[in-house]
Amino acid sequence: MHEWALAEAVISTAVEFAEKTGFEHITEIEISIGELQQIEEDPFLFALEEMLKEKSKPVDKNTKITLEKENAILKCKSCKHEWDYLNALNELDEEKVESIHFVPEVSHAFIKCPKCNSPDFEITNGRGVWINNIIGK
Amino acid sequence: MHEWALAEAVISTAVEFAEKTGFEHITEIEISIGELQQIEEDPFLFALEEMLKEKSKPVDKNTKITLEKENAILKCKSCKHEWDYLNALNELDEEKVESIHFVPEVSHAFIKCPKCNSPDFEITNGRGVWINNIIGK
Amino acid sequence: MDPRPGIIKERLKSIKQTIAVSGGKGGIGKSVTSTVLSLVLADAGYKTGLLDLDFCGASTQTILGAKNTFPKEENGAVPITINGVKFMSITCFTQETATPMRGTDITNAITELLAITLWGDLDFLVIDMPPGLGDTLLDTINLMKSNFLVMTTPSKTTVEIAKKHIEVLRQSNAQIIGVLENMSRGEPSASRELAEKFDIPFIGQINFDPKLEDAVGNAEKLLETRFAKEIKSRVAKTLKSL
Amino acid sequence: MDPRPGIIKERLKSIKQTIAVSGGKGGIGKSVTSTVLSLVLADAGYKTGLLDLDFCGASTQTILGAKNTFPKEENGAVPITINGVKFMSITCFTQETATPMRGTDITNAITELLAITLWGDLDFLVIDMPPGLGDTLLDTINLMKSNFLVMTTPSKTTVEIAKKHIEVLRQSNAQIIGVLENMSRGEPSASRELAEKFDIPFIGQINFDPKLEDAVGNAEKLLETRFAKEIKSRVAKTLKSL
Ligand SMILES: Nc1ncnc2c1ncn2[C@@H]1O[C@H](COP(=O)(O)OP(=O)(O)O)[C@@H](O)[C@H]1O
Ligand SMILES: Nc1ncnc2c1ncn2[C@@H]1O[C@H](COP(=O)(O)OP(=O)(O)O)[C@@H](O)[C@H]1O
Ligand SMILES: [Mg+2]
Ligand SMILES: [Mg+2]
Ligand SMILES: [Mg+2]
Ligand SMILES: [Mg+2]
Ligand code: NI
Ligand code: NI
Ligand SMILES: [Zn+2]
Ligand SMILES: [Zn+2]
Repeated sequence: MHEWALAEAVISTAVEFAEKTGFEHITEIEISIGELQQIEEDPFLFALEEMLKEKSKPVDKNTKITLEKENAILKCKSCKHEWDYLNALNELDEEKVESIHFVPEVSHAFIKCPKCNSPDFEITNGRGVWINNIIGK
Repeated sequence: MHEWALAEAVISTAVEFAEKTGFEHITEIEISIGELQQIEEDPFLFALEEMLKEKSKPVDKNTKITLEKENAILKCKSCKHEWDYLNALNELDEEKVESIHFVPEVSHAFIKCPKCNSPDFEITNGRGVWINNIIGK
Repeated sequence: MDPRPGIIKERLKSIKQTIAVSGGKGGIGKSVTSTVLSLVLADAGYKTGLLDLDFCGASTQTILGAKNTFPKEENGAVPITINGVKFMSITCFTQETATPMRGTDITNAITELLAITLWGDLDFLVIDMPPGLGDTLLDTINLMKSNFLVMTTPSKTTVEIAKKHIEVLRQSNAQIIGVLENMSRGEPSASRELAEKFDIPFIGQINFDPKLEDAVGNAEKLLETRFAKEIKSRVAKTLKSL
Repeated sequence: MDPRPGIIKERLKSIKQTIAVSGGKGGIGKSVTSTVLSLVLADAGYKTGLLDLDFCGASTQTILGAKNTFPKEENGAVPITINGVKFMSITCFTQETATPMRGTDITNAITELLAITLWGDLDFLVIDMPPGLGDTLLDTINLMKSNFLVMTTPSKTTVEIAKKHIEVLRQSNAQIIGVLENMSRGEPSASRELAEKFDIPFIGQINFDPKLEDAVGNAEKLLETRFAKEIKSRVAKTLKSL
């Protein structure tokens, strides 16, 4: 579960954000989870909530976490074809999915454009963990 | 005047665009000229009009060209400072401006962040020649 | 819409053959090979160009001893001719000033150079490639129809990196001329095995030439080295027979 | 908003000293030096890590002869220890599969690795840098407080590229440990002049070791080479005295 490390990153970014903006309390953190990284939602949410319990303002147990999933879209830079990661995912063995889980860019080792076979694609959507919004007052 | 070469690129891209979209006639090409490249407007426009005179559909002498200038904005990737190229331009000697005129990215050799001195900046606006719009029917 | 890619095919259409000297690893002799190969081809009467795409480690200007390389501005950028070779490099514009560039800058600069450079008729355009499997390699594959000369040395790390290089070229459907081993020690060659494994021609071995470093910076002297003679007999011959 | 940069300082805070082995040119011995330096430091009892940031030309895994390097997943990515050295590389995830990456991918992958890797307490983190003045160098400068060990060789092109490398480090306000010349031939050194010109310590010269290649792939054998002894006496000593 390296989800814990990413949860720490979210919390510490929210705290930094509060310092910069002068927010006293962060009421909500909206997180999007890109499909490519295959984050396990439950452990991730659990980690976030455990951390928040231990903290006091600007983030604390009253800070609400919302998770939103984002589909992963890949786009070939050679032939411009766009495709859905789900199709690729079904053909990858577990080890490769696990590697992409740690560092999504290693997908360039394991995934090729289904149309022209090039490894030169862009991850246009759904790479990994991203903070969409931090709400506070 | 290497402006001629860039004008050729614009015309050939417009012709390709007409082929792809099925337009019979391109009525207008809207071009934006980024300040960083210091394109000479008159020779560039002259080149475009000379070429159009010689051509027949989808582009011809009735294809209207509009040029719009875009200010160049640079943003430091190290300290996040944003600044206007005009300030840097005044401090560059002619040879350097001429080099940037050919390949705008060589600005990384000659321009530093005015706040932190880093050469690691992004050209966020006004790099060079860009086609904003091609109108046809 | 970016107007530049639309003219690149036109700019390259009078070039009979493009040879990208690559291999993945740094320090294996890509730059001396591409430079000397272009000198050898020009010396044999072929219309030859040399394009240095190693923007962050450009060295062909140093190897040629080239000065005053700023191109002429004449309906485009017309390369200066040095010892019979039409020469284009980022250093034509930056001279000896450091030019850090991120990947997106590299893509932009390559696109710009290919769109404005007027090579004219060429028998051969030799490209000096940087190390790595990054923007320059991928853009060269996407923007140009190059034939790749894959360089190696006898070292283990070089051969492993060359293997990955060939894999990416294959996946991208790029043409490979063959594998050329440099700094050979006359031993059984892992590079030959590599070539055979991928069913690619093994072009041969170039020996370490202790006098090469001394000739660096002087095109006439370079042409006199044993290194140049080996490039001529092994590589230039293969190219002409293609 | 990207959550990852916000945790990187925390992840690196128990590392006493970070040494980025760089120089700009490829093939000058950055990877053997960084690998052997980390082995020498670990052998001397220091808590040491080795981070390979040459994503497109990774070779420290080959030099170490490292197998099964996939990190443990435990509240983060916990590096595997090889011959006393905590090891992290893109090849921990890709093994021997080619991994082409553009600059934006490199930035993302470095940010991710720095955000999730749990190094724990370290006396030294040694970084193997790729050639070039691109994304990896700029990101390393922006994301980490590294001390740069600038490597050179006696060759003209290497020294010119090292000069540009130092210029970028200086502009970026990065710490420079000194200049280290590799594959020396006992001649008067252009690298020493370079160091003096920039008022940087000249750390010394490492000789060409004909037995080094034979030890590549075997950590114990590497520690026995003359190369390792020179790294120990010239470089490791300098680091400890900093
Ligand atoms: N066959 C050879 N004999 C002697 N020196 C060589 C030979 N090939 C390359 N070199 C030297 O090795 C170094 C690296 O060569 P270079 O062409 O710069 O490699 P790359 O472009 O692959 O980084 C240079 O100093 C060069 O002069
Ligand atoms: N001092 C030395 N003696 C002998 N061989 C060396 C020495 N330094 C480097 N090498 C060899 O030179 C080649 C390039 O070294 P490497 O560490 O891969 O360079 P880089 O990481 O800078 O590209 C390798 O085959 C390596 O074993
Ligand atoms: Mg999907
Ligand atoms: Mg302005
Ligand atoms: Mg080179
Ligand atoms: Mg290396
Ligand atoms: Ni995990
Ligand atoms: Ni011009
Ligand atoms: Zn494709
Ligand atoms: Zn700045």
